[in-house]
This record gives sequence, structure tokens and C-alpha cells, in this order.
Amino acid sequence: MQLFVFICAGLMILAGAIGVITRSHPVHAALSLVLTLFGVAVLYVEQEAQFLAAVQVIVYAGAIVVLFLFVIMLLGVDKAEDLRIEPFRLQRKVAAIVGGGVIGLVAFAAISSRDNIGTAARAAAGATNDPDSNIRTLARDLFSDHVLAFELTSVLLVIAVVGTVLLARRAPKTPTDVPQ
Amino acid sequence: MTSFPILTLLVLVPAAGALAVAAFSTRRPEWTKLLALLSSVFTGALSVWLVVAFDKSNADFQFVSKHLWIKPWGISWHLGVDGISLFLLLLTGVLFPIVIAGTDPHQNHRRYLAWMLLLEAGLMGSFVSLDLFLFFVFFEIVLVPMYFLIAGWGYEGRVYAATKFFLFTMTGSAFMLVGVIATAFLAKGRGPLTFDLIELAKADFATSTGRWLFFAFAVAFAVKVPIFPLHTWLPDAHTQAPTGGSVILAGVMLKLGTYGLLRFGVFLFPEAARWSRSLWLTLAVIGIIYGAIAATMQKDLKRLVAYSSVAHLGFIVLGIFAMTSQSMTGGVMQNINHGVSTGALFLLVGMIYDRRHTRQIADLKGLQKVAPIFAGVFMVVMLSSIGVPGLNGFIGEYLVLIGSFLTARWWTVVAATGVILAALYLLWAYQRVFHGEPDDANRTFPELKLREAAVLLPLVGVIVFTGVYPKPMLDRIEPSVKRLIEHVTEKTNYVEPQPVAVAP
Amino acid sequence: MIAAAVPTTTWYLVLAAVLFGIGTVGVLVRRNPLIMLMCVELMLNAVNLTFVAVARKLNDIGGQTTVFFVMVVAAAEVVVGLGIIVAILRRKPNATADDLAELKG
Amino acid sequence: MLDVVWLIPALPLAGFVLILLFGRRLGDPKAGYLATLMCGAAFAVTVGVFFDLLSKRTEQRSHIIRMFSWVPVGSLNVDLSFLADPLSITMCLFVTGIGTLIHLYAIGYMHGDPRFSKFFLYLNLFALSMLLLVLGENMLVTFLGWEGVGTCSYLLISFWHERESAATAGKKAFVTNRVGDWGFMVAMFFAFQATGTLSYGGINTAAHTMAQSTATAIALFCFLGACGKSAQLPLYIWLPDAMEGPTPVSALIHAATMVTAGVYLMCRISPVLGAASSYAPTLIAVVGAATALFAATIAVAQNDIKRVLAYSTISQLGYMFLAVGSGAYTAAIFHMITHAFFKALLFLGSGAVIHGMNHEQDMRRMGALRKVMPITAATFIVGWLAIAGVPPFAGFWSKDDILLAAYDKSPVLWAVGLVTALLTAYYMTRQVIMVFYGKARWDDAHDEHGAHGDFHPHESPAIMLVPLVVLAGLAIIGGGINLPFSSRTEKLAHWLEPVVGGHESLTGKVSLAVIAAVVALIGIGAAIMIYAQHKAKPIEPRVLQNGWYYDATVRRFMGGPGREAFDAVAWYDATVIDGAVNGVGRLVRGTAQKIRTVQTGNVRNYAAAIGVGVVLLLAWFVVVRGNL
Amino acid sequence: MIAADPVLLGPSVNWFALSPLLILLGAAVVLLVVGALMPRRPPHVYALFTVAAGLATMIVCFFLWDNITDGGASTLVGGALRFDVFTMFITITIAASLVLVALSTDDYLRREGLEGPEVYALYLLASIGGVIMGSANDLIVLFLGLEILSISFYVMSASHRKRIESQESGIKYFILGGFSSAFFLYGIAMVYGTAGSTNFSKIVASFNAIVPAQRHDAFILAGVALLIVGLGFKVAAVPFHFWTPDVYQGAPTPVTSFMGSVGKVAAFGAMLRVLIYALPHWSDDYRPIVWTLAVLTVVVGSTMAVVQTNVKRMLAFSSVSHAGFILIGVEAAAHRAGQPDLGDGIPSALLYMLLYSVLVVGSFAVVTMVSRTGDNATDLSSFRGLGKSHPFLAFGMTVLLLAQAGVPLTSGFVAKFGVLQAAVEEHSYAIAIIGMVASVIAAFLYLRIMVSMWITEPETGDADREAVRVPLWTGVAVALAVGFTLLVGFYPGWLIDAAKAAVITK
Repeated sequence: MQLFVFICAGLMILAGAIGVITRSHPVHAALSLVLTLFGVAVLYVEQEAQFLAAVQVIVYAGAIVVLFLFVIMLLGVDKAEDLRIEPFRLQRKVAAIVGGGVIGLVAFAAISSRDNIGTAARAAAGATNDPDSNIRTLARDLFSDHVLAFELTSVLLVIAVVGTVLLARRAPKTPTDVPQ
Repeated sequence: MTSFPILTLLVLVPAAGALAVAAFSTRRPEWTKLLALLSSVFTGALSVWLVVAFDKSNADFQFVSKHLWIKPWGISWHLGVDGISLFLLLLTGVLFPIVIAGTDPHQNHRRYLAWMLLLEAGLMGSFVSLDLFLFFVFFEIVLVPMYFLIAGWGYEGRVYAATKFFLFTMTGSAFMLVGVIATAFLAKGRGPLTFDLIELAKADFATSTGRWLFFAFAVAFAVKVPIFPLHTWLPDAHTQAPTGGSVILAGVMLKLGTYGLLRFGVFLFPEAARWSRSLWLTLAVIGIIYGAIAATMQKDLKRLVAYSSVAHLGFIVLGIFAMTSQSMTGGVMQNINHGVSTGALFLLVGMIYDRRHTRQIADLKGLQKVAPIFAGVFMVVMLSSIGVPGLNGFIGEYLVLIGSFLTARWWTVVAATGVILAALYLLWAYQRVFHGEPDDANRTFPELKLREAAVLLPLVGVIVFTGVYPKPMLDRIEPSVKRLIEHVTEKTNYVEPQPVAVAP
Repeated sequence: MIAAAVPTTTWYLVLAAVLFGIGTVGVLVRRNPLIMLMCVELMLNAVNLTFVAVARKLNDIGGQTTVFFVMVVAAAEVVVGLGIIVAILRRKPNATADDLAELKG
Repeated sequence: MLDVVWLIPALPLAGFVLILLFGRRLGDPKAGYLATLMCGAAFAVTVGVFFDLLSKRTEQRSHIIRMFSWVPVGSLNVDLSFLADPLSITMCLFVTGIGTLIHLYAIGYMHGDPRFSKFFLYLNLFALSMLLLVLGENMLVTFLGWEGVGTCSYLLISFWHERESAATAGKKAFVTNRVGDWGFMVAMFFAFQATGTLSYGGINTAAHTMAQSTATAIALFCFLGACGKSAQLPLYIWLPDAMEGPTPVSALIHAATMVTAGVYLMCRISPVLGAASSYAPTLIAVVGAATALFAATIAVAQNDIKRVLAYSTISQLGYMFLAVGSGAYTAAIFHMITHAFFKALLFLGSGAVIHGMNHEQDMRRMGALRKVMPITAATFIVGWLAIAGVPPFAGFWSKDDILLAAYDKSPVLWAVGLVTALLTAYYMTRQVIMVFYGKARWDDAHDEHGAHGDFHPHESPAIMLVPLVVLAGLAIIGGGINLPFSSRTEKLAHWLEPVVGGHESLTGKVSLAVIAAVVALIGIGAAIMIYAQHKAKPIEPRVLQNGWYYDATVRRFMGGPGREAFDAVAWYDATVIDGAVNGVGRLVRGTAQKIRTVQTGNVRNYAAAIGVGVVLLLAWFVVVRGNL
Repeated sequence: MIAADPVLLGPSVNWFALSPLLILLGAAVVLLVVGALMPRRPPHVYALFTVAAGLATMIVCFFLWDNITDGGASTLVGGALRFDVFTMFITITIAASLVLVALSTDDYLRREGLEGPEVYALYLLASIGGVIMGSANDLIVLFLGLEILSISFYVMSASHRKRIESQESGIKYFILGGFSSAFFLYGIAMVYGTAGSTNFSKIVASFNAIVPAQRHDAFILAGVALLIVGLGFKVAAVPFHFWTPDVYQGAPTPVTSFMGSVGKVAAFGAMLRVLIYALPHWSDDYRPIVWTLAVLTVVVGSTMAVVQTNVKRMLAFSSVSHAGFILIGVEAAAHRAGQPDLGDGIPSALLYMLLYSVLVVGSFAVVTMVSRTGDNATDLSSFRGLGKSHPFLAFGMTVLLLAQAGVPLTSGFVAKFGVLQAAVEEHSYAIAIIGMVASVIAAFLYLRIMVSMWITEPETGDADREAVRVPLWTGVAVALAVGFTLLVGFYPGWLIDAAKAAVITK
């Protein structure tokens, strides 16, 4: 059963990911992304991260992808990209090498040290298989050990807000860098 | 001796003068010039006083002042003077007033004078520093005023020449900086970090370490001297620099190289200096011959003098690495002599340029007929440069050669042929410029003016006096040179060869 | 029997690596800035998956907390990124990443 | 009187300084008188010193006068000090004596020259240098004078520097001399290393204890120096050109004094020469003989009045080296003295001719001048007889001395010397005939010459004639100082003995003297037959006119391959070395320009670069450092 | 259910120790609120307020510094932050840069018609991120700090609405920044996977236990690799530097100076924290990489700078080169990672950061003025004749450039000397020599700018150019930078001592 779920979710994830990088139309890409995000959410559940799975669906698949789609619609940048053309001769080869290299090396590292991963002594904050609910354990960790990080996220959000305000100001009528 | 911080003043007076000149209003250029002249004359007077007060029986550093500067790195403001540096200070002190009084920049006096004085401060500092860090600071800082003097007040190719000069020298210093630091750390052992020359000279380095460190120092000095084949910045810089810049460059700045080789190269790393002497001697001899040959074929009078410097400095390097008391004393003395005579030559060439706006030998002809006194002064200076006995150039060159002969016979024999070539290129140039019937362009060549004569007279006086009576100089130089050789003897198994004593 | 095999942490890690790799390739080959942004999201998801998987193996909630922070960061990044993209696409409609190469050399 | 030896050089120095300061104000002719006075005073002092020395016992005739410590460094301790001994005082005597005469002569000769006072300035400076040279107690002081006379020679040869040829000749003289100076310097280095001193006393004392090879080296390098200064093969080429200088200069520097400095030096270090390997003196003798013959053959075909004398000087100097090489130092000095008398006389005479001929120097445009300038002619003839070796004129005795010594050394050298004597008599006779006898050819000269207005050769003023007469007298009786009749009459030999060692035995060589005299007469007769009686065509082949093409070859080499080699070095410097420096700069910029194309501005390329970096780093860590 | 919960005990918070962060945050909030409420935009107020906040931060830091010297270092907020002299040094450096940048931004915004409090707020918030990066004791906290800094930078780079270059630079920086952040995060995940925690102290403890056995564990090494990638991107080490010239050129000039100073300081602070404090066990593995990066960075940075014609771009490449120099210091520090005596590597790098920050802000402040309205006149030719028209400004620039070239008696020399001696102390002679040779190449570039200012003859049309204005506060910023440069050049002892104090743990 676990294997089946893993394979199904894995296929979803990979299919979605490949969709993102191969679909020429941005809307299609965004929808492929949703597929991946759902797949990841499934695996979160499988790994006893129920809260994160929920957040994944709500925030990621819900809010963020919708934001993407919104921008696509808003700006009308839904022109399909011609993926047959690649202006840089080496770009795709390099991409293949980089992609293959990263996958190969990381996978190799993960496999070769499979006995060492996750064997360290557990930190005190809480366990994933805590009898308490996942949310509660998470919350306790969040507000004790990681309270500063949590506060910092607020700074991050302030920046996001200020940044969008700053960026959203209308561009002036006469750009200075365009020769008249 | 005295607690009066004369060496500190030697550095600070021109520096303060530079600041004052820079801050002075431009409305009265003559006052600016007077201010600059006063501070340089004051510095010169201090340097003269220094020579008078110098105790010639004392081979050690005198007038030492030492104050902690950068404590965490063990760096002090440590100044001192001995026979090796004494006359270089005097030379600096004397040449600057001459240059400031005798040459006029074509634009912006104020800035020119400020740079000049800053240059003087830097040079003075280089010659009195007894701390490696401090020395490096001064050694490097002089590049800046010199760069601006060449680039700002030079001739047509000035930016190229100045940049070449700056980068070339900086490359050398790059190695030296690493060498300075490495020396301090390797000598450190358990004790505190120090950059003090005297402390570091006590250290014993492993043989190969010492050689590497020596190399790092020597590259910087070799560029500065310049030793063949690192010399190509010199003709460009000399030629393109304004007259004052050329005088200082040739007269004083090149000496940083030879002085550094003595003070830091040989003194800190005697073993390495001994070990690599064949290389240096060979390069020195090549420099002597090569510089002379290259000088012969130059079409530009200033360039010719510049190449002659390559040859002359070769003698100094020969003397340093031959490592006998005669050759080293001669080398130190040649520092001064070359400074005086080549400085004077550059002044004279500058005067020719001022009059004729050309440095091309082919454009000049028959000047002796229209300006005999000018030609006469040129002749005396030229003869000094050729090394005619009775004038200063001979004494240094001769001492170098006779001393070097004891340890480096065949190098010396070849090097001595340089005196033939020196006669060849200078006399040939003299003939083309001063002899013959002047053509129309040169017929109105003005005679030496009073101000010019006043500027040249002290130099000519020094040329003759030193040639006839060098003893006062030798007496002060020799003890320090001897001490240096004793230091080498202590550190290595080197024994200064003595000539076979004649039976009484 | 395959069906009986339980996917270990390593399986998850390899899957995440593949996902990360695909995201990397996507950034390199796609020209639409929006899709490049999506590919960065793919990479971040791969990392999240790794975190969750090792957290499970470690039996440590800290990994999940981290994923939570990453999601916030991703959200903030997307907001700002889209802001910039909007600003630039208003000036240059339909510009691709390849078109934005005035600054070079 | 010995303590005032320093006055001998100091007086010309005073003259130099005074003329330097006030020369222009003194002007023509007062500056000349001042200079002459100083030189004359020096002569007077020298005479005083001479008699003082003479009054002492032989072994006490060497006196060192120390002025001040000149170059004291470590074991090298050179004083500026003078050595008054028979040799140096002898030199001083004729240097100051002849010098004074020539100064006097020059007052007349240079009259009207715009740089009159400068001429005497240089002349006094020369006298100073020459006196330092001969009086120097050590090699360095000698070298000071040595270079000083070289410099003065340069200044005086190119005195009329507007003439391109004069300027070139001066430069040539200086540079060629420098080659010799190099030898002198190296000799000093060897001497210092071997003895720790540069004083002649020390070196000569140590001569027999030093290694033979060292002694040989010192001797030969000194000889190289001497070759330069005394115009021997192969460095003689500057002397004929030096005739571009005013004639008093030729007489003083290039005949009587400076050019003999080389001989003086060799005599000075005669103990070292004695200690050297035997091939060293032989080499010197051979070079001397060869030079003598070589120069004499050239002199046969010259038409310039001064060039004949120049080659003659070279030839006579060759004699002196022949003597030195044969160990006959006294003979060398003897010939030096007599040669100074008659050659100075001949030069001054030629100067008077030139002066009278309005600066015409070509003998083919002269002739029959004895009628218009009788005194000049008479004195010149005395000089001629002296140089030709006609007894009892001075030249005969000294030349005979040398030939005897040469015969001792090797009959071949003697034969060469004899042929030279024949040629000397021949070309000098030729010169006398061409200048003073035959037809007056100066009338046709003036058309071609384009001379200014009327042209009348005239006798010189008295001030020029007095020196001529005095010198003529000396040329007649000069031989008297060393007559070979008995050891009593060999005064010079006795006088010099403490310095140059025992004199050679001359008994039983009367036959050789007779042969020499006969040979001289044959030479004279032949010349008379050819040039006066026109019984045969003159033998003046082009190869001799051009000095065996030696000078031309050297010049062609210097202007050709030599110059090309120098140019090649300059080219190498500009192209290869500087090119390498600039090349580094270009390389950096070029590389940067290439790398710059990687900076495409495209964000995907940048990402690719990061990706590549990632893979490389991962590979390093995982594969290289990991547990593979 | 809720009642059954045990009482949640949060970590104790030393509020005074956090005061630098609180001051910066508070100032940012005040600016935003007041800026939103105030309709009129009074001149100078935002800038001077930011300056005041920066100065206050510095002053507080001096007090805290004393506290640490007396009471020893500690960690804050449950081990999230490290409270030591290192932190204080970084904070002071960032605050000082903030002050200078704020001064030089004031007139710029008015000139370009971009007034508003937002940029200052972003400066302050980004500074928080920087301080967090330099003081983090936890990879996640560090990552958040990095994102705070980066996202502010993305926004600020793109904030010049009138220049398409500004937006281009923003998007480039954003895409590449996100890309490299992902790698960095992946690296964190891997370290976490093996060590079981993201907290430095726990990581070290954990590795202490496992390292002998797992000395060559590929997964953790892959994590180290990816961490280095992320940090290398931030510090602009070659080959992760490609964004630097484009972004530096495109961004508004004051923002560029902010990136060049605060961005670099924070990134290097983070790098030292991660490599030296968190991963000392792997120093033998990453040291060759740091070595290679340092060499590549100094050489490529200097070389590329030589052929540029745009001054901002030149300075961007020169900043790459300087990053290489700091990496030399890091390399020296890596020799001592994990040892009780951390040597001179960290102090030298810290000193370099501080001194370079002032230099770069000063230089870009001059560029800000010369770039004239529109922020586009940054070509080399724009500097032509500056020596004649504005001798003091040109002099100041000359000093700053000479300092960057490493000429003695300027702070740049002290900085260079510091890293070199640290390298030499660890016997890394090759890197020292390569660095010095590269600095000679770089010197050529500074000379070019100086030549343009002082020597190049004016051309026709120069007179028609807009005159360079020297506004008061920007001038003050330059003057402060120049003064500091010379002061430290002549009298550096106190700063060296301060930097050395940063590694004394007790």
C-alpha cells in the first residue's frame, strides 16, 4: 500500500514537473505545477506531516498557483513559448549535464550514505510520531525553539508588502532612459 | 645622542609643506612656490645638519627614534640613519629644492608642488625606515605622487608611461609585501610578531626559506633599480616625465632599489644573497653593457640618459653583490654620484626642451657655438657620467670595479668595458647636439640663464668636490658597509677576501 | 515481492533529487520568467520533500517546522517576484528572459 | 726644494682656475701669457727639483710627497701623492719645458681665434693632467692624469668643433683611448688584488713575489692601456685623425708628451714587466716593431703635412715600445726625449707653414717655401736631420740605442727597425722637399681653393719662431745626454738607473751604428732622387695612401655590422623585452575581452554557470572527498 | 484538550541583547507608518531618521560589546542567535554602511523623483537580515536572514521605475537569487538529515559524535557543497558572480552601494558562521574549494574589470575581486576551523569587510553624484574633467580608489595587509602572491578612473553636460568615507584589535 501510494504520488510529481518544464503555454505549466504540488502533499501525509500537507494544498496549490494564473491573465502574457528554438547552442546541453549531474550526484550521495541519514540523536523539541497531534507538536516547536525564525517570517512578509507597494507604483509617463 | 627627532622631521616637514601648498589659495602662484621652496629648503637644511652631526665613528644606526605605531601587528615608527642611507637623505634634501626652484610645470603649479613635496616626504621616509612595514608603506606611497607627476605634467605619452611605471613597480611590491609578512611570521617563532628590521636580521631562516624570501624582496627592488630585463618601464617613465619628475626619478627613486637590496636584501638574507650572487652579477653586467648599447642607439636625448641609468645602476648592483667593502662602498657612493650627475643631465635636457621644444637629437645641432657656457656645464656633467677621474662618477664606479674584482674577476673585467661604451654614447650624443655649425632653428638657442646656472652650480660643485675629495663621504659610508659585511660573515661562512698584503 | 517493499527514506530522497534536478533544468531552459519562477518552486518543493522525509527518519519535528518557514519564504518570494515581473512586463509586454539582456559584458 | 713638488702641477692648476674665472676678461693675448707663465713657472720649479735630486745620493733620489688621502676604503688606501724620482722628474722637465715653448708658440698661432682664452684653459688643464700622470705615486693618480690628458686631448682635437671632422676626430680619440683605459683599469685591479696597494713602490717591490701569471697580466693589460694612449697597433687609428686639432696641440699632446705616456707607464712598472713571462716583453717588442714599420710605410704616401708627421709619430712610438720590449728602458726614455724635441719642432714647424699658408695643409700645394719662411725652413731641416737619424743629431743616438737593444733581443726585430729607419729618412726627406724645395705650387692652389683674396705665404711672428729655434737647438744637441762612448757619457742611463734598473752594455756595436747611419743616408738619397731630381716615379700606392685600409675597415665595421648589432640590441629592447611587457598587458585585456563574451547578459546563461559550478562542487565533495 | 496541554515555555529572551535588531525593526515600522500617514514629504527627514537609527544601533552595539567582553559570549532566543563580538562587529559594520548609504540616498531619490519612505524602510529591514545572517546560530535562522536581505535587494534593485535597466537587474537578481537559494536550502536539508538539527551547536555536537566513522559521508559533503554554492552566490565568488556586474550596474546607485557593503558583509558573515563555526569538521574538504574560489575570484574579478568602460561595472568587478580577497581571509580561517585558537583569518576577513564597506559606499556615493539625473551617466567619460570642476570630490574619489588599489596609508592597504598576513600565517603563500598580482591588474582600473578625472583632456560638448551637483548629505557621506579611509590608513591599531577580539571566545 505504502509503495503504491509512493509510486502514484511520485508519478504525479514527476509528470507535473516535466509538464512545467515542457509545456509551452504558461497556463498549462501552472496547472502542471499544481499536479506536482498535490503529489508532494500526498507524500507529506505519507510522512506524517499532515499539517504541512494541508498548508501545501491551501497555500501552495491554492494561493500561489492562483497568483501565477492571475498574473498570466492580468498581463496577457499567455503567449506560448516556442520551445523548439534555443538561441544558445550549448544551453540545453549544459542544462542536461547540470540536471543529470545534480540528480546523479545527489542520488548517489543519498544512496551511498543511506545508513547515516537520520541516525543522529533526535533534538528535544518533539517527535514526528508524537502521540500528540502533528499540529500541536509543530506549534510547540515553532514557538519555542524556532520562535525567532517565526518572528523573522513576519519581517519577510513586511518586506513583501512594502516591496509590492514600491513596485506597484505607476511608472512615470516619461522614462528617462528611453531617448526621445 | 640627541632626542631631537630630526628624522621624523625630515619626513614630516615636506609632508606638512605638501598639505600647506595644497591648501594654499591659487591666486598667488609665486607665494605657493615660495612656500614649497621654503619647506624643501628647510628639509634640505635639516639633511645637511644631519650629515654634519653624524658621528662617523659609529657604524650603527644613529638618531634613532622608535614609537609603537600599530600595536597588534608589532609595527613601530622606527627610524634611523647610518652611512648607507645618510647621503641618500642628503641627496634627497638637496635635489628637491633644486628641482622646485629650477623647473616650472606647464600648468597648475600648486598641485605639482604639493605632489613634489609629498614625494619628498615619501622618499625621506623610505630611506630612514627601520621597520619593514614602515618601509613598505613609504616605498609604495611614493608611487602615487610620481604617478600623478608623470601623468599630469608629462609629455605626449605620459599616461601610458605613468601607468606602466605604476603597475610595473606595484607588481614588484606585490611580491615584496608577501615577503615582508612571511619574513615577520617565519622569524616570529614563539616571540611576539615584529616587523623591526634589526630584530628580524637576528633571525635565522632555513636555507630554502631564506632564498624564497630574498627572492620576494629582490624582485621588487630589481624592478625599481631596474635590473635587466625588468627595466622597460624606465625609459618610458623618464622620457615622459616632466623635467623635475625625471630628476627625482633618476636621482633618488631608483636608489630605492639599490638601497633596498643592501638594507633589506643582503642584510636580512645574507645566505640567499650569497647563493644567488652569480645571477645578480650576471644581470648587472648585462645591464651595464646592454643599457649602454641601447643608449647608443636612442634618438631621443632623454631616452638616452634613461638608458644610461640602466647601465650605471648595473655598476651599483655589481658592487652590492660582489660584497667587498670597496665594492659596496663604491655602490653606495655611486648611488649619490649617479643621482647628482644624472639629475643634472636631466635638468640640462629639460632646459634644452624648454628652449627648443624637442628632445630629438636630430633636431639639435651646434649648440656649443651659440651657448658655450651651457655646453661647458653639460660637458662637465657628461664627463662625470662617463666616469672621468677627478669627477665624482669615477670614484664610485672605480671602487665598485676594484672591489668586485676581488670576488668576481671576470664579471668585473666585462663590466669595465662599460666605461668604453659610456664614452661612446655620451660623446656621440654630445657631438650631434653641441658640435657642428648650428642650423637656423638652433642659431637662436639662448645661453644659460642666471637662475638655471644657480640651480646647476651646486650640482657641478658636488661633482667636482666629490671627485677630488671623496674622503668625507667614504669615511661615513665605510663603517656601515663594513658592519653589513660583518653581519654577512656572522650569518654565513663568507669571509671578505683581502688582497695579498704587500710586505712592508 | 515488490508490493511488500516499503519505500524507505532513500526512495524519497532520490525522488526529491529528481524533482530538484528537473526544476534546475527548467530554470536553465525556459525563457518565460513566470515559468522560471515556477521551476524555482519545483526546486523548493523538492527540498521540502527532503526535509519531511529526513524529519520522519530522524523522528524530529524540526524538519517540518523548517518546511513551514520555507513555504512562507516561497510565498514572499513569489509575491515580490511577480511584482517585479509585472512591473517589467508592463514596460515590455511579452518579454522573455532572453530579451532582458541589456546589461552585459 | 723637493717638498714643493706639488707646486709643479699646482701652477698649471692655478692657471686653469684663473683662466676659467677671468679668461674672457683677460682675452687675447693676456690669457695666453698667463698660461705660459704658469707653465714656465712649473718648469722652473721642476728644474729646481731636478737639481735637488741630482744633489742627492743615488739611492735617495726617490721622494714621495703625500697630499691627502684620496680614496681610502678598507684595504684600499689610495693617497693623492706625488713621486719625485729621476724618471718622473725627467718627464716633468721636458713636459714643462716643451710645454712652455709650445704655450708660447700658441700665443702667436692662436692669435685672433674667437676662443683664444679657452684654448689656453684647456692647455693648462692638459699640463696639469700630464704632470699628475708623470708625478703620480700610484697607479690611480697616474690614471687620473691619464684620463685627464685623454679628456684634454678630446677637447683640444675638437677645438674647432664646428668642423664635423674635428668633432668626430675628438670623439674617436677619446673612445679609442678608453679601450686602452679599460686595460689600464684591469691592470690596476690585478695589481691591487696581488699586492693590496696601487703605489708603484709597493707593486714593484712585490713584483718578484707575485705569481708570474699575475705579473704577466698586469704587464699586458698595462700595455693595452699604453697601446691606446701611445697609438700602437691596433689602437693607433685615432692619432692621424687627431691632426684636426690646432697644430700646437698636435705638437704638445700628439707628439711630445701625451702619446709618450704609454712608454712612461711601461718604464714605471718595469720590474713587473721583468717578472712577467718572457712572451710579454717579446709581444711588446713585436707590436712596437710592427707599428713602427707599419706606420712608416703609410707615412711614405701621405700628402697632408701633419698626417705625415702623425704617422711618423706612431712609427717613432713603435721604436720606443721596441725598446721597452727589448728591456732597454733607458733607450726608450732617451728616444722619448729626443723625439719630443725634434717631433715638437717638426710639428711647430709645420704649424708655422700652415699658419703662413693660411691653413693649407696639402703638401702638393706647397713647395719652395724656404724662400718665404727661412727660419721655419732652417729649423724644420734640423728636425728632419734629427729624425732621419743623421749623426750627430739627437735622433741618431737614441735610435741607435734602440736598434742595438733590438739586435740584442732578436736580429729580426733589428732588421725591422732598420727598414723603418730607412723609410723614416725617406719620407721625411720627401716632406722637406715637397714643402720647402722645388716649385712653388701655392699659386695654382688659390684658384681651386677659392681662397679669399691675395694669398701670400709669410713667415710667422717672432713669438712662434723663438720656440722653433730653441727646439732646433735641442734637436741638435739633445743626443748629448746619453752618448754611448763610455759609461761616463751615458748620463741618462745612470740617472735613471734607480728606477728602470741597470743599463745595457753597448760595447762592440759600432758596426751596427754605422749601418744605421748608412741606411739613413740611403733613405735620404732615394727621396732626393725621386722628389727633387725626379729620377723615378714616386712610390705612393693607394693602399699606403689609405693606410693599408685599416682605418677604413674599422670604420666600415663600426658603421656596418657594429652599428647593426647595436641597432639589433635596441630593436630587441623595444620589441622583445618591452614587447613582452606590453604583451602581458595585451594578454590580460585580450583574455578579459574573451571572457567578457561569457557575460552575455542572459540570465539563463548565468544560471547555467551556477549550475556548472554546482555540479563541479558536488563532484569534488561527493566523488573526490566522499566515500567512493 | 487544550487545558491538558503542558504550559508552553518559550525561550528566555534577553531583550537588551536583541536591541540592535529591535531598533532597526522599530525604525522601519515607524517609517512605514509615519510615511503612510504624512501627506507631505519633508526633505531629509526619512534619511536622517534612518541615519539616527543606524547610529543608535551602533551606539547600542558598543555597550553590548562591553557586556560581552565582561560577561562572555552567549546565545540568544533559544540558541537561534549567537551573541558575541563577531556579531557586534558585523552589526556595527552594517549599521555604519547603513548610515552612509542613507546619507547618499537622500538627494538621489529627490533627483530621480522617487521620494518615499519605502526605500529607507527596506534598507532597515535588509539590515536586519544582514545582522541575522552574521549572528545566526541556526541554519534556518540564517536562511531566513538571507531571504530577508535578498528579497529586499530584489525589490530595491528594481525600484527605479524610470530605468528599464533597474528592472532588468531586479529580475535577473531575483531569478538567480531564488535559484541559488534553492541550492542553499537543499544543502541545509542535507546537513539536517545527517546532523539531526539545524542549530550550529547541535550540529557540531552531533558531528563530534559521528565524524570519525563518517568522515567521508557523501550526503553531508553534498550538503556542504550546496551550502558553499548558496554562500558563494551571495558573496559573488566566481563562477557564481555573473549577476554582480549586471545588477550593480542596473540597480539605483545608492542601492548598489548598499548591496556592495551590507550585502557583502552579511554574506561573508554567514559564510564564516557556516563554514568555521558550524562545519569545522569538514574544513579539510572545503578548504581547497575556498582556495580555488578565492583565486578564481580575485583573478577574474580584476581581469574583467580592466576592460570595462562603465564605472559602475568596473566597481562591480572590482567588488568581485575584493570578495576574492576576503575569501583569502576565509581560507586562512579555514585552516584553524575547530581549533581553540582561530587565528587571524576571521579577524582579517572582518576587518576587510568593514573597511571595504566604507570604501565602496564612498565610491558609489561619488558615482551617485556624477551619474546625474537619470542615473545613467556612469560611463568613464562622465568622469572627465571632474578634477577641474570638482577638485575636492575628485580628490575624495582618488583616495577611495587608491585605497581600493591597496596603496599604503589608506584603509585598503590595512585590509589587504590583514588578509595577506592571515594567509601567510597559515603558509598559504601561493594564494597571497596570486592575490597581490591580481591586485596589480585591478590597480590598472583604478588608474583609468583617476586618469579620466584628472588628466583626460576635455572634449567638445563637455560643457553642455549637466553639471555635477554635490548635495550636502551625499557630500558628508563621501567626506566621512574618505576621512575614515585615511584615519584607518594612518592609525589602524584600534580597529585591528577590535577585529581580533571577534574570535576571542570566552
